[in-house]
Amino acid sequence: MTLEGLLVVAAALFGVGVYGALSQQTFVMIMMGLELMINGAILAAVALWAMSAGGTPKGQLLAVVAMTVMAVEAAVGFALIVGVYRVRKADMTEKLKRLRG
Amino acid sequence: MTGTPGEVMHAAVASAGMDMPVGDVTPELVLVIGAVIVLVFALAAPRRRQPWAAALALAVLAATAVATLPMLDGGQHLTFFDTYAADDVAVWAKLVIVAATALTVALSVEWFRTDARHGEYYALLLLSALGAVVLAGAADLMEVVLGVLLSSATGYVLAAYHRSSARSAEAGIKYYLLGALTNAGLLYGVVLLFGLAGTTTLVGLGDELVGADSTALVAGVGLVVVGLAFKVGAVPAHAWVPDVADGGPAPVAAFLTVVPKVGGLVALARLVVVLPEAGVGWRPLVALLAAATMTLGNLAALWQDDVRRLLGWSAVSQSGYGLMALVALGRSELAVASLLFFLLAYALANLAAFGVLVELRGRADLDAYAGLARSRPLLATALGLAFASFVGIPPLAGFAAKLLLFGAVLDAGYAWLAALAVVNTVVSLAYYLRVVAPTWFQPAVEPLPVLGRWAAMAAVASAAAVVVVGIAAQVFLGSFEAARLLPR
Amino acid sequence: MLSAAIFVPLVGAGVVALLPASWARRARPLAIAVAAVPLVLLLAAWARFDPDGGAGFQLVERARWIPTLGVSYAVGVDGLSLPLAAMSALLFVAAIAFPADVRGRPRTYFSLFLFLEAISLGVFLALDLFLFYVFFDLSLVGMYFLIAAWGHGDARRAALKFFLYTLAGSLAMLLAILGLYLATEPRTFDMVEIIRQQPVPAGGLGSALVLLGFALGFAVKTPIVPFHTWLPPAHVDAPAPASAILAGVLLKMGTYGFVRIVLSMLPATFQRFAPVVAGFAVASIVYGALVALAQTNLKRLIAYTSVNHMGYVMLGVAAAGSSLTGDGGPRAIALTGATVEMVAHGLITGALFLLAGSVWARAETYDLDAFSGLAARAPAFTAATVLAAFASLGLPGLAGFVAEFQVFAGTFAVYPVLAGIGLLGIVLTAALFLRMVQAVFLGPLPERWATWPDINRTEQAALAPLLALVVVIGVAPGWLLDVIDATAGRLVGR
Amino acid sequence: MSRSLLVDLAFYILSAGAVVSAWLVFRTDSMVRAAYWLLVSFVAVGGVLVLLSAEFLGLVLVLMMAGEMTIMAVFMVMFMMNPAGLNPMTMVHQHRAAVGAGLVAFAGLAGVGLVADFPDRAAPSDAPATAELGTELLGDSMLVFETAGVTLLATMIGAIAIASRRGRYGDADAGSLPPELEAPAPKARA
Amino acid sequence: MSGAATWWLAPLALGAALAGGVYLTAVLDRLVARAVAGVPLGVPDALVAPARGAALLLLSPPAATERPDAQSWALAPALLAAVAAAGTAAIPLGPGLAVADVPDGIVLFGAAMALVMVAVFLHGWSANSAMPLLGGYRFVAQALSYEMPLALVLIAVALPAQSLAVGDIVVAQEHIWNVVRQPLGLPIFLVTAAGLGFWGPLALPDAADVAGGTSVEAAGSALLAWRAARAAVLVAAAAMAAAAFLGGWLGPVLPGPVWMVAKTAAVLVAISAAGHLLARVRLERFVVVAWTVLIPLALVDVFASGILAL
Repeated sequence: MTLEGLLVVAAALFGVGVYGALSQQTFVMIMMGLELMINGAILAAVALWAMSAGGTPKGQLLAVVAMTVMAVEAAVGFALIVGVYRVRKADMTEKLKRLRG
Repeated sequence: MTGTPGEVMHAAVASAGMDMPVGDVTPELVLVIGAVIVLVFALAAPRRRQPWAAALALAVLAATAVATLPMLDGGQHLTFFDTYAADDVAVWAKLVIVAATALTVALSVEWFRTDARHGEYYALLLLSALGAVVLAGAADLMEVVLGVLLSSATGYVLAAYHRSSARSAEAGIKYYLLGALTNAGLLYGVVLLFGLAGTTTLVGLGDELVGADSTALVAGVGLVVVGLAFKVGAVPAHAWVPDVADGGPAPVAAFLTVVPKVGGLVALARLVVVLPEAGVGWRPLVALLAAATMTLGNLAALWQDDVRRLLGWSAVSQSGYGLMALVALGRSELAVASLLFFLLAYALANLAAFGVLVELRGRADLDAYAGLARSRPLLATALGLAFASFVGIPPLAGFAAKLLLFGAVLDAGYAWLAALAVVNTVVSLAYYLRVVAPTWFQPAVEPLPVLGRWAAMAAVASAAAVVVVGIAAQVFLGSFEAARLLPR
Repeated sequence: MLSAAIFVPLVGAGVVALLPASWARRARPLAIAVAAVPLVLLLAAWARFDPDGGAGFQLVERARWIPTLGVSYAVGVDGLSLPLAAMSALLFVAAIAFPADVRGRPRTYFSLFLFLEAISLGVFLALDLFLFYVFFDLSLVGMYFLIAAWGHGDARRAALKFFLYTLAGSLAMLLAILGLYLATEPRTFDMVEIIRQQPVPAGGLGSALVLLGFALGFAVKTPIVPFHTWLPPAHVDAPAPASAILAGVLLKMGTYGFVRIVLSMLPATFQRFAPVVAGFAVASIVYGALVALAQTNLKRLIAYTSVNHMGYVMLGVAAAGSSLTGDGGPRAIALTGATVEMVAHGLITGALFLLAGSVWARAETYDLDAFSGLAARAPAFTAATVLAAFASLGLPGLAGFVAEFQVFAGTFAVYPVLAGIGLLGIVLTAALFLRMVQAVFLGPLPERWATWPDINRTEQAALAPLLALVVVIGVAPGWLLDVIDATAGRLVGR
Repeated sequence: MSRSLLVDLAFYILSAGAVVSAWLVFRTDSMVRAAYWLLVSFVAVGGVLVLLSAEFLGLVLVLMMAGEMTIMAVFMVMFMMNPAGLNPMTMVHQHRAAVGAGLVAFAGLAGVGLVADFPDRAAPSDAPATAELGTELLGDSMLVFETAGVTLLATMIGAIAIASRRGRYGDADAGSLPPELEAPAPKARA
Repeated sequence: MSGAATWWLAPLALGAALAGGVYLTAVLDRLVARAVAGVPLGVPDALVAPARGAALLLLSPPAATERPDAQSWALAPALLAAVAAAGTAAIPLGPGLAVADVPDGIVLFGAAMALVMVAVFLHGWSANSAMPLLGGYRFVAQALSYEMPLALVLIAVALPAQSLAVGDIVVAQEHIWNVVRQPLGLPIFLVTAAGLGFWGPLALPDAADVAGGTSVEAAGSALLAWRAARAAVLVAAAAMAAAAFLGGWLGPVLPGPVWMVAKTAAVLVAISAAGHLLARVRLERFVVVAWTVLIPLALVDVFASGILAL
């Protein structure tokens, strides 16, 4: 288990997340991609904390902050989906074509 | 011991062993507590009393301003173990945010009158303003992330606040998707910087990043800059601005194009100055973003027939001008002053422009503005003043801002950026006049229906402030000149 | 006193704009009265002005404005600005008094004129670059609204073009001002101080860029070929009094800027590029005259003669700045000539455009082919037009001659070839004016103009002082030359 | 088998699991499975965190994501009108661009991980990580902690404001529209 | 944990303990049921009855639905058992006698219990049938409601110990048990434990009004596995209750592990009794009570113990 290996795994998670966030049409699936990106960030944070930053508690805290971001965005995302679903009866990005230009 | 009274006091407090300098975050505390009070009021008050929450919110903002003002001579220092800056830049940013939020509240009263959730809206508005305030003071990357998060999470909701409107919901979702994407990148960038420096405080970054690996540094800085560009509404994360301006509630659009920008630009400024220029060419990077932002915003605005989208794109291009100040940081004495003055001038002008839009009940149809100068001369004048300030016509506030910005980038050796800004300014005149000209030169028609007194007063007051601030620039510049941008 | 000349019309503009609707009919006399105040004040200033009195500016008034940036409110006059300011004030009174179709919005119309008067005087009187720029830029705004709201034809498009071009120029100038400003130590926008410091030494890219910025800004405003394309539509579509102001006052801001800023603050750099400027000036002279010759539209014709005349001014300025050492005599003469040309052109072209306004009011066309034989029908109109036209083509005994003679006399010593080519312009101008006079006033009177009314009392009263001055300057220019000469001499280092 | 070898083995298995299940999130036909593949990925990452002696963080990650992923699954099933969620649901747009962007992101960040020279300061293996985190939260980074708290509060207010249907005065949606362009009776004059 | 050679022993021991616990649960439940009903206990019969029932289920044919998600369906009971095992792993039977008495023991327990929700929803959903899915939904709502109080009371017991390790928490009760020190803790924990094991009043996901809920389509060995796994969750919860509130292995005369088993059994009896004595609650009511009563009470518990611990 090396730092390089950990960072490559983190990058892979982030990359898959990017793919998911950009390729999916369902909001919830897009959110999954976003969560995966943050998952990669958490892994990278802890890896750097353990292997590069000498175990300073700020590294752990950074991971906690990342989880906060994840939780907050999930909550707001779900709320927005509920809102959109209610007015639109739709949950596909393709149907969001009203605003453009 | 010598020093200003504020410094002495702070030193005394520090030596007294107080590790929780609560006094340094009084405005923030006032905002939090105020938001909760507004929320509780909203939950308890009967429906017809809901608009009173606006008055309550204004009181909270006034209290925040009162709490902020004494900090102007409070000795500029870092606080909370170097995670937060209590410097004049932060104080002024707070004042601008508070003023902009207060004007937004005034714009919102009549707009949301029929909404059953009238009260919670103001609580969210205060919390969103708090997010920008946190950004403006953040001296720690984690604080930056949380500031972005607080400001965004509330922003998404505000943009989608018309819960029965598909357009509003769509604006919120689009804002959210772009925000979540860039936030994830921001996080990863912060992680990389943390890995290099072993800390997240800006002080620590400034010390540790010298000689750090430049690959990781560039990647980290790039991701963080993109993350903050989202808040600022700058390329490459600008796409939400016209959507929110168009689909979101108009007062919210005014708010979201101003307040997060104030926080985001200050946060970005704070970050870039501690970066080692040898390791990462942040200056050309920011210059490039500024150039792309102002140009793209202008070109897109040029083709708009929809006033709301036009205002949105104009807000994008204005972000480009704001970024110019960052390019000059550390190279020109004018940089910090120009940033602050730009923020002030932009906030007022943008609120005036959106204020007129709100007062006209969010009317986006350009043709409907014909003859406005005769049917509603005050509104037409306010709109004209706001746009003239955007262009930088003297002696309005926008002119002094542009003068300072141009001076700063020239001073920093970025003459090409100044020249490009000039070209863009000329281009922008074309689309601003597309709106203003019909209001003056076409015959009057039936007066457009308006919203109400509060919105009209807010719009006119902002426009008047654009004039006053421009002429009385010294009042502000005298203080801006002495403002420090900690930790450098 | 000078401040009052700026602020009285400014306040007057606000008052007129906010007059109650029932007072709308009194807007015009009120505006004339207000507009006359600066004229009186400037005449008083003239009386107190001492042509040989010390170096620099007189009647200076100062106030702190933005000390942080080194910006102050400062006004004052010297032999260059005083005649221009006085001429502008006079022209404004005439333009405001001249009858015009206010399209039911008299209060806004007169308010804008008063606003523009304050701004224009501000440009000529300002002794602070910041203040100068503020007024310079605001002049665009005022003129934009005048053209767009009261113009005819495709007025809004013409106004937009005018605004865009001149704004681009003025922003380039802003950068140049900042370049100057950033080089000062301590930083200041004070013109007197900058002239003393000469902060940007010649040589190097920086000084060239600063010069380029100013040159662009002023060249668009003046305008010099090839930056003139905004001018014909703006003039043609503007209402006549606005055209008069545009040609008579606003164009002068460009040439005035060349002398006041470029020549005074960047003499060494200007000297490097003076031949280029002279080349452009000659191009303007010839091109303006040639194109004017081809016009069938009266107003467009006058507009192009403005390009031509501003070329004379620029030629004089270029000659004045062509050297830093040596005999200053010819260069001082050239500069004096250029200044007189500014004044004379203001009066003459102002009168011509006002007369064009009379034509429009009666015929709703500017087409030269539509007119003929008006001399018999309208003698006063004919006399005024012919006088102005002859003054414009440089007939001896009239103001234009004094100015052009001096310009060419001075320039021959420096750029003999260019001066020679420039003379060609005079010949062409003579030809085109003679042709115009012949076409409009001689020949048979067409049936449709059988009831052509001559210019009325008001029009005559507005035109009279302008034309009288044209004659006075032509016959006895001493009083004017005295004022200008000392300053011109100082500027070229004689 | 030595301990470090064991750790390495666990790391390889867990990280392969994390990445593969992450990929499967977007490759499965079933929404519930997608959500739970994502959970698997998180649990695997949690495992790696435990290997890195950040047990607390790893466990909290699992704790959080278990709830969140289930909610996601519920949402998916509810909003897709497909109760069992077993019908095929490949809904992908701009596939190539997305793959490209994902690859670029991966290559860039992995490149940074491989090429970049991060400081080489390993954490002391016997450090009381959780206690240190607690001390940090209530000490040096107190403000960060408190900001996070306020952010969560704001999120709750916002999410409820926008998502909950029933309000104090009946349907909360009522009147949540922008004002009509034509005012009923324009009284205020500007 | 003790060495490279014996690392495989730990899971084995855990499995054995859990299996014993599950069987014990079944036996106890039968006894409690009879006690509640007032009929003779019939201990010997109760001892073999679970085995008999299990054998019967094993022999009965498996059921099938139309297009189920077969893998998930098969996985769900295993997952439930696995998370129960993971939760139990953190709980020491005696001093140092735990599979993984890790420093973050109660977090491990909490994480494992959070995954219960995943297993149950998966079980309900994968059958591709309406009633199980309804059961799954119910459990999600139920679990989201008890999760917060559960976490809070566990934090409360960690405060006096200044540690998140379950062993340390037990040691900290040397002088006074947490059940006394934090009187609110155990009742709240028991409620959440019942919720965790969807037992008794909170057996909503598998309740009769949804025709058996998540397990309605299950039969035979699958049903047996599901029931056993659910019992394992109960065992884990009971063991945690014993360790966190009842002093764990602490007790006079008898060796520690015996005390631990006894206390766990006692908690199991209590939960089982509640199941037989109390009526099933309605989901909406439970949710409301959880959010408006349990969470505030749990918060009071945390604050009170925090102040006491200072």
